[in-house]
Amino acid sequence: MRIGVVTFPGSLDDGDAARAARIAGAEAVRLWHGDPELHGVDAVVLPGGFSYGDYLRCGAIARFAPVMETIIDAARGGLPVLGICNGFQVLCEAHLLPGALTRNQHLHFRNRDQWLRVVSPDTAWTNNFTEGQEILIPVKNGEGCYVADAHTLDALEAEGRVVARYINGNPNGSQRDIAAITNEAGNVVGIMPHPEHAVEALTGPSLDGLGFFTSVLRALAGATAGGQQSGGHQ
Amino acid sequence: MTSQPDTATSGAAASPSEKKPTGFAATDVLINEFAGAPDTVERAYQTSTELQPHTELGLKDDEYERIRQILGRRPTASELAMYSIMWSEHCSYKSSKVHLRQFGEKTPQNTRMLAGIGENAGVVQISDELAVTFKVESHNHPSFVEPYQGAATGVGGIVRDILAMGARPIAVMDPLRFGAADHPDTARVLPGVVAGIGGYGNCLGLPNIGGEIVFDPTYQGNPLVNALSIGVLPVERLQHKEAAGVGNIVVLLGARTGRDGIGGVSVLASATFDDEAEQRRPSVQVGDPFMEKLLIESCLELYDAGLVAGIQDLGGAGLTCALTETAAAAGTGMRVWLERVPLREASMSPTEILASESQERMLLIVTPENLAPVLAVAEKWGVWATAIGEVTQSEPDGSPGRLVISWNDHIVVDVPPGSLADDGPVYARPIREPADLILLQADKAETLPRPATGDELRETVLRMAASPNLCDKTWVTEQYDRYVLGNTILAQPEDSGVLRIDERTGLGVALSVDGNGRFARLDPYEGAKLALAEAYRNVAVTGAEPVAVTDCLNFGSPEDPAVMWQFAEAVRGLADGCQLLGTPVTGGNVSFYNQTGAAAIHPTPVVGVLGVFDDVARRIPMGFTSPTGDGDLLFLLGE
Amino acid sequence: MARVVVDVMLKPEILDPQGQAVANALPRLGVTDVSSVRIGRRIEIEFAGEADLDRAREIADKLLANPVIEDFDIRVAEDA
Amino acid sequence: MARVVVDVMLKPEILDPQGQAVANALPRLGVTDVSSVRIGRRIEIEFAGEADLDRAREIADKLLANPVIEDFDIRVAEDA
Ligand SMILES: Nc1ncnc2c1ncn2[C@@H]1O[C@H](COP(=O)(O)OP(=O)(O)O)[C@@H](O)[C@H]1O
Repeated sequence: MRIGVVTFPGSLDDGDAARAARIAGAEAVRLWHGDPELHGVDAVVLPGGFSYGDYLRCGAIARFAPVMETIIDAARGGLPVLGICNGFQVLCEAHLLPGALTRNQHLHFRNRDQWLRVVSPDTAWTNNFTEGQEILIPVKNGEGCYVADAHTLDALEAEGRVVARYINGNPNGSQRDIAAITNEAGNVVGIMPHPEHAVEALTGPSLDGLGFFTSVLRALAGATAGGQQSGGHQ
Repeated sequence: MTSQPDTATSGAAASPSEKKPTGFAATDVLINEFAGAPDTVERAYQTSTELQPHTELGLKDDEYERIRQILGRRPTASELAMYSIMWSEHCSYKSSKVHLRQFGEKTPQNTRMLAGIGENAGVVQISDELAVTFKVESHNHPSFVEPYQGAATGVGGIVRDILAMGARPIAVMDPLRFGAADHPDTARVLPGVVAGIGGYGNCLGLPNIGGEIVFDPTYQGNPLVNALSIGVLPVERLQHKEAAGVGNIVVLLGARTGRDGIGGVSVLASATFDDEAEQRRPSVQVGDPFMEKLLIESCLELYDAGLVAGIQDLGGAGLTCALTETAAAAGTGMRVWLERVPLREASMSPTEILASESQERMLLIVTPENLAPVLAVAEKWGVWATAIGEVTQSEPDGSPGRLVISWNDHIVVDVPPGSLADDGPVYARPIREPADLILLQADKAETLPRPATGDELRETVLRMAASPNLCDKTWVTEQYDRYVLGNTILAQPEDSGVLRIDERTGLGVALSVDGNGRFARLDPYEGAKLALAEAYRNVAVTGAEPVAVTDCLNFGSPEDPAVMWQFAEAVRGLADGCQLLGTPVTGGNVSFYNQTGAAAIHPTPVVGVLGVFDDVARRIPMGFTSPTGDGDLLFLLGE
Repeated sequence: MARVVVDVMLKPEILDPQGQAVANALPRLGVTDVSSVRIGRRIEIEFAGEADLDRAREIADKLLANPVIEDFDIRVAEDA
Repeated sequence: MARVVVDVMLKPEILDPQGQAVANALPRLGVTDVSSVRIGRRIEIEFAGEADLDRAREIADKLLANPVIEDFDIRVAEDA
């Protein structure tokens, strides 16, 4: 399975996302913002960082990159896409996910190890978790406060599209403690904390982040098995 | 829009009254034009008796005389500015040079060192294939004037030093000193500095793996913002600054040049100013970490493609420093067309272009056939790259070539580059032990009251735990990304930062920075040794083998013999300590003039020690390893 | 209720990386006739009673603008 | 050369922590009659030729403001 990781000018956690994909057993394929081709990848990660310096609004400029036009179409067609931190912001700016990410309420960048509760394992990126599972993943952002109007928030909850919530403290003031959401189809997930930084005992606070990457491999294997001939199992 | 200069300047008065005078507007004397044309070499010959504002630019009478001797005429306005910058304390190390020599003389021979003092940063080999480069530098004065941008550009500057050696920067650290924690101005300076370091480092994608935060009233009017960066490179990618190869092209890479910090860093960091200068502040530099990130990626791509013959970062002294140092290092000459420099403001004078401290720029020397591919890489990353000059021959008699700079067909500079870069004045400043030292030392710690009962002991422990210098630093460190790049093995609150360098082998490094101004005030010789010992221990306890040292020496005015004595003692202490431990000083930085009025800060040598791991899996964190600590045995080592 | 608007802009000689990033992005949106973009802050101060321009100026000077790198401009909002 | 100014403000129902932080700091400066502070962006777009309001509106709509959380207002600058 090939997981594409996009590099925008100013992407920072792209190498880490690629490493996490590899550790999970996938082939990591680096995608360049200026190249509209997806090079046959089976899933895409929009990594963390400060694309275009995060100037104006985080993700606002990255959304117009040539690669994004292809990704937006492919995502509407079912391609699994995970946006981490800045990637989440790009997905919201691209209107693949509702709402917006705004300045942390305490106005500071915050980096800490954060507990989350997985609320919905029914997405391409979380099916290896159990509902209610508590996981420990680093959070690091300055603009991670998720906001949307009450109607949107209610709809997200009603449709089971809140994927994870902050527990034991909300690091940025996100509404309803939202840490991750998904689109209607469950193939596009945006998450503020950084699963790619919890994939190795030496460098992360846990190995919980690996679940996001193994989930998509499972989803893809399932899709291939169900769709055409049986694909390789992970 | 309509600006409001009167209200804007009165804002300065809103800051505390002991605010450091923030410099004269060197720009006032730098914009020197005559009927629309700049001051040219030709004109300098014709008007040899014209009075020049050398004192305003920080040059002493005899220094100015020497410049006239070197040139055989009066300098042009641009040349005068260049000498003032390059001969400033900050750039020439004129007061510290005679002392710093000890680092070379006393250093034990060391086969790991690939580049040492005098380079942009020291380079230490850590395996057959890999080397690391690291250095700590100060950005004290700019950070007091404008805490956010001052600290941010401090990080940016040290990162470019690392980049210039051919390395990919992989982490930063930030030893900081502020005034009293409860002083109102600390509430202005500290949050800005921390946000600036985080804002720049986080946006560059460099994990922050440690630092220091010390509060002491001695730093009230003069906080210390030191920044350390470390980078890694394949041994064969080591870069040099020499502008070698006659006919090679001089390329300016990165941001456009603006009126940033003209007369800023170098002059500002090289003198004390009187209060009338208060209103005429130098314009500050604003950092653009996004541009720096693009600059890093493009330089690394250029190195890997073998397209660079020489490279130098543009730091506090801008183009002036980069042009003269690259030319002087090679002994070649250089011809530069200044009107080719991409500007943010078209109206800039040649002198301003030469003195600008605009951030996020590098100077490259490339062969003519590599020019096109170099420009293509720059274009790919979206950074400006412009051929502004070429390397020229040395003189017919074999002596070094000349640096000739024109601006729209006017020759505004014609100098021997070595006279700026290497042959600046050197002073053996008078030194005298501070008069109050005997009194200070007589006031022994043994005379302090000791807790005698359990309750008193409890009270003492609580007071210590609550003191700003010992309390939890999370408020600061949480603003720094320590995870990015995925190789941080240990970071705050550990004693050292530990980084994995090679994922396959586990090869890694440990880094710690420490300093103690109070110890150094009591005894600068021992204080410097203690700072070294502390950093060395911090590295050793993580399981790494300490191999190299960098330092940032923060002191008051070198023109004060008591400060100069402190400096001399601290350098002697650090050099002796390094000799004893067998670890070389590979580079560092001197920051003088850290004082408010006549009162100098505590002498504050900050020492960074680098250690090497063959496998970071062996790192030893400071906490108990089992969650409860049950069954762990505790030992106290040493006396 | 009265509203005072404070516009805070970087001084002209100060680098504006934000504006620059936006300007650089415009060609991708098909916009080519923009020569520069500068980005500052717009601050709306709502007074409980009368709009107090002097007060607002003091607030702007001490809190809203950084006089080292920014200029500001202040006025009572027409529409408040 | 002509300048268009775009003011981008958070929608009233969106929390503005920065504005609130400023509002909370005011009593310490002795200012007690301010009921609220909102902080937004002021963007100055310099056109090489004529000020093109429609163009500017398009830029604002696509890039400068995020309609999910922000409103914008656009005009040709008087003083340009
Ligand atoms: N300015 C700073 N930047 C980054 N890390 C810092 C800074 N100040 C302190 N730290 C880190 O916080 C931790 C605790 O600091 P400190 O209380 O000074 O510890 P110690 O006394 O053991 O040096 C250390 O890991 C140190 O590296």
